[in-house]
Amino acid sequence: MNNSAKANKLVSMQDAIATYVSDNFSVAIEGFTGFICFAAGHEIIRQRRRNLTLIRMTPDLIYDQMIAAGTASKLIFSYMGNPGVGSLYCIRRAVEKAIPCPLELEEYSHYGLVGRYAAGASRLPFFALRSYIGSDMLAANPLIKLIDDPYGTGKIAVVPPLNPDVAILHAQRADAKGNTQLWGLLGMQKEIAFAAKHVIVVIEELVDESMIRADPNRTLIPGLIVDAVVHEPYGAHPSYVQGYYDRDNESYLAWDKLSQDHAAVLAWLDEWVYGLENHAAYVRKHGQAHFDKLKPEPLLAPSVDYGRHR
Amino acid sequence: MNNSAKANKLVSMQDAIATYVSDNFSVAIEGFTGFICFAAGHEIIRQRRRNLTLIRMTPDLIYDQMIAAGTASKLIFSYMGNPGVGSLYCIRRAVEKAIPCPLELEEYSHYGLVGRYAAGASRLPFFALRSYIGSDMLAANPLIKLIDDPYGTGKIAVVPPLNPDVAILHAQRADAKGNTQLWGLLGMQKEIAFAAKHVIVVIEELVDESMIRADPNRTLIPGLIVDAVVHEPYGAHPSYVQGYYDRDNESYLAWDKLSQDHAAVLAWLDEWVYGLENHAAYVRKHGQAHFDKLKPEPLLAPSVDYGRHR
Amino acid sequence: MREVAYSDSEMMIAVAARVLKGARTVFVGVGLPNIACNLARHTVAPDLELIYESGVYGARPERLPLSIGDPTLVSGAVSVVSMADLFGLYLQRGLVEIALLGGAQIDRYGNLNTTVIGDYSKPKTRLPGSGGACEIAINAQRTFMIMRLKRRAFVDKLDFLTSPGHLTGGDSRARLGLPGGGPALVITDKAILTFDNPQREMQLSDLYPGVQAKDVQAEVGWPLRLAVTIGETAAPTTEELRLIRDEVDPQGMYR
Amino acid sequence: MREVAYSDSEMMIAVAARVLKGARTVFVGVGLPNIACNLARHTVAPDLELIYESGVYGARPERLPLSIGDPTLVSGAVSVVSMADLFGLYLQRGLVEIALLGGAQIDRYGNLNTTVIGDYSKPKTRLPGSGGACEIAINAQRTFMIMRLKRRAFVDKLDFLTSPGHLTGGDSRARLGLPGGGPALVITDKAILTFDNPQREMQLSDLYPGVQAKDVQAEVGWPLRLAVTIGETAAPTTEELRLIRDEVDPQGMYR
Repeated sequence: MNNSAKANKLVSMQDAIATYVSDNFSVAIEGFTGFICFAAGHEIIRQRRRNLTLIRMTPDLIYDQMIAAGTASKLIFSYMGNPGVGSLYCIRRAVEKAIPCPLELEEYSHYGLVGRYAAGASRLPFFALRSYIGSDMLAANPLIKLIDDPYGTGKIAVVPPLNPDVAILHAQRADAKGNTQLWGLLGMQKEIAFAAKHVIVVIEELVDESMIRADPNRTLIPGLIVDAVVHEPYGAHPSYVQGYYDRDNESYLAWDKLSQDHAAVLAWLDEWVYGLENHAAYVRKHGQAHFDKLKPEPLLAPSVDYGRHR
Repeated sequence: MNNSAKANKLVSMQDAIATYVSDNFSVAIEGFTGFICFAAGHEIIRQRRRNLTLIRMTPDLIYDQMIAAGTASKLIFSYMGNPGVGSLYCIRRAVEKAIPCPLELEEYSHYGLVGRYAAGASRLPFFALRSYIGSDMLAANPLIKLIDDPYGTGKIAVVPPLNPDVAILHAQRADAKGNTQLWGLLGMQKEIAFAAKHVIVVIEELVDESMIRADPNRTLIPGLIVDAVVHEPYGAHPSYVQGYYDRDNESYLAWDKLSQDHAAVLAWLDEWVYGLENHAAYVRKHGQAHFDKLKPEPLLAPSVDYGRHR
Repeated sequence: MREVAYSDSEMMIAVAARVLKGARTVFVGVGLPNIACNLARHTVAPDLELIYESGVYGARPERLPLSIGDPTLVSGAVSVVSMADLFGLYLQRGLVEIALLGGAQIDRYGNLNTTVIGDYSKPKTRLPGSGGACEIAINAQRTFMIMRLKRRAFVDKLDFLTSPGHLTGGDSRARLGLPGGGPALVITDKAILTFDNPQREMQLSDLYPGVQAKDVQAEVGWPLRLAVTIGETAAPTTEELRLIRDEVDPQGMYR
Repeated sequence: MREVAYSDSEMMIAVAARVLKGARTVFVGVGLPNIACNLARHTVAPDLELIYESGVYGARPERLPLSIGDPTLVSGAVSVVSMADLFGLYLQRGLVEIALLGGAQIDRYGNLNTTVIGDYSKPKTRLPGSGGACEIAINAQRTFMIMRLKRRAFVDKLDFLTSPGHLTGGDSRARLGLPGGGPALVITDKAILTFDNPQREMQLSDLYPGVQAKDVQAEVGWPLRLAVTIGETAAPTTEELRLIRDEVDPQGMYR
């Protein structure tokens, strides 16, 4: 967190990835179903990182793409599916057939992985949860343990803290210091941000600090723990950002077909990742009209009064 | 939680206390420094409850008054002071001289008591925290224990869950089902609400359910766990409600002097509690002008767009 | 006796909605269970609030959600919280009355596999894994399974036990201290199966119109126990079909 | 050498502000520490963000707060979170660089008592208790104490150890695995005391203008260790006094 005091942390995605994501690092691009920063994943592919440990509750299309591109040797996860659609074929090829390279799996339930983030976020040695007892998951992952309740109610499962080298989180808005506001599904973003050694925040809108301070209860991630801010509109496409754009479901359905063939995936990566300089080029290639169709009608929350208590 | 499905839970404070607060119950009137429901505390005094276990991180003036009135035999707390002013003399008289009756103390640090609420709220057998090691608090309270981290990093303190019979929480607004929104200091209100067996919500403003649904991230307490909703404007006076009224600091300073004498306290209770039918009478006795002076200038949060995703 | 033609899916939706009668909270995934819950809100459970593991309590989606994290579940919901709070304060707290679950494999005690087919370390097919299912199965007051009857799904022995049901039967679940009540129903495309016996073993309880017990047994990989009396489930009513077709799934995504 | 008259409190405020030089985060109570932090923001620590146990990060109060839960700390803050998050994600995570603490009693190793005078079960005086102090003392990277020198406060033996300092000295704190660094400074009305020796024992480090070592010893209940060289703390500058009087405490509440 060496950058925490910098007043202006705005950098390009290229610089953020070059600075904070190195080979062999553990990397969490998080956000449940939405707020998934594809732009960051694509830049990691473009910069040809190798041997990463990828961490995500739901690997989604972005990790399917990153694993097909050969960036990763290990995956920590809790649900491996194309949400609402079907399988993640690239990850299955890596697991079942070591294509393009073997992939080690470390597996939790959702609450278990949330708990690892929460313990990491608060410097606790473990997180206790009512799960796993009676399940084969206990035997499959020796990091999940059972302990005795010291108050005598029996056994309870615990998981250890997880502190990734870097977390990459997408949000609606932040200021240049990295004070970040997010609404909609809050998922596990707060926990992973506080757990990570470095944090990159990617945003739809850059706002003045006064905008953040006008609604402090909405600030999920303080600039104190943020190293870099990347202003990258549509950076979560084809996933969604609450109030900004909807999921591009055609892309999810198309990936279900395309990803069943490794060669087709490589061709897709050539066209949409390696063949483009950055995310702005990806947006241009899709065309603005494509994104305009994904924009929901406005539905504004009523204001609240904090009061000038002086 | 037998009332959870009732669509209209609006009742008078008198009825709420008569129904949900019985002699010998454990009762938590919570809210850190603000949102302290004095109206509920006064009604409990008025209904002459006895032998209560009172639970509050910072007992504040309200528990000083309730203990002077003889409602309680035990206090669970983490900081016993008149915040920013000085001592709580009624509680000290009970502890040091058994006036008006003996008071058993059960004591934690702030994080420890928050942790008890959090464990109670999530049906966990304990809450782990980095506190107490090296402190005499461990010996003073045998419910605080040390356990070994199963991952081998050493000892860690744990506290057991706390599930009060009833929690009473003040907030800015709720609908008739008890779906409650609150902004400003979020304190421990969420945790104590989920931990309690019954919940009474007391509000400044009653709003339509559509107002709640227009900003779901702001809903701290769902009606699902609420038994009664009491619409009681200025119910937290002389503490404050963010954006609605400021702390009546004169009252806090006056109590510091008055409360040093038990007879003066009893006279105060006669005048301001026993002598009044309900909180509306208390508000009338102060006069509207008194409350108008406490109203802050508006400071409105900017809206956010949830989007109609359809 | 079919007065109006209906599909297997419509029958499953109608049955799944009926068994939610009077329920206050249901933990739900997308697809067919989601439609069943919305149908129940129109019929037998007007106060039913939908809970999603993504952090949503009391959703009022304006469209059929594409996934359990669809933004349409957020807009207009009662409360949207972090996943830590959803799992801790709602599910683990015991506030979920009924959870709807499914899986690739189920055994006679209602244990579920959503992890692998074959050996865990060298899987023949890698399935999605638990998601929230393991803790849902442990903490919900009751779980209802929705699964089509297939011999490869109703198996004598699971390849992997992801989510505990009644474990080895009898009081084995209670002895391990699992707080929720475990599996109560399996809603299939041919019959309703229950666990209402001391062994907590799956039993044929109700047959759908036109289905024979042997049709069910043919798709189950162990000798299926029979309830003392086997009822017949009523076909979807015209009102149920109208609601499914006009209100809760007008685009027919899950028919 | 006093060019401008100043009070003991103003001297303490000036000193407490100076030692926050370059700090990014400080965990603060109300009263004098709050004024010192605001002075530091105007002078030696422009990036300093104030953290309050009530759940506030980055407060910009428009008035002197009446308590650590004053609503003026909320309006205009960077972030306001639950107390569980404040204690877990900020304090216990290790994000608090400096915490300012005080107490009714302190011993030579910087251990603090804020619980009772007399016996715990039959107290002569019941004090407020820990509040957040116990976990603040354990988790903050460094703690600075602000206390007026009085013999009944600087005691040979605490009546109750509420908040751990260097415990029994030396590496006793590290051996118990406490994550924070423990007491670094005691800022008094006469002198600055430090713990910069292998025993981690309080030592006289800097005397304020016009104060002698014996004046300090007279208020300390054990033979006070002396630093190898004892410095003299500079009096408040005219600029410090102007800022205190005109900007950070115009009403003179803590002078």
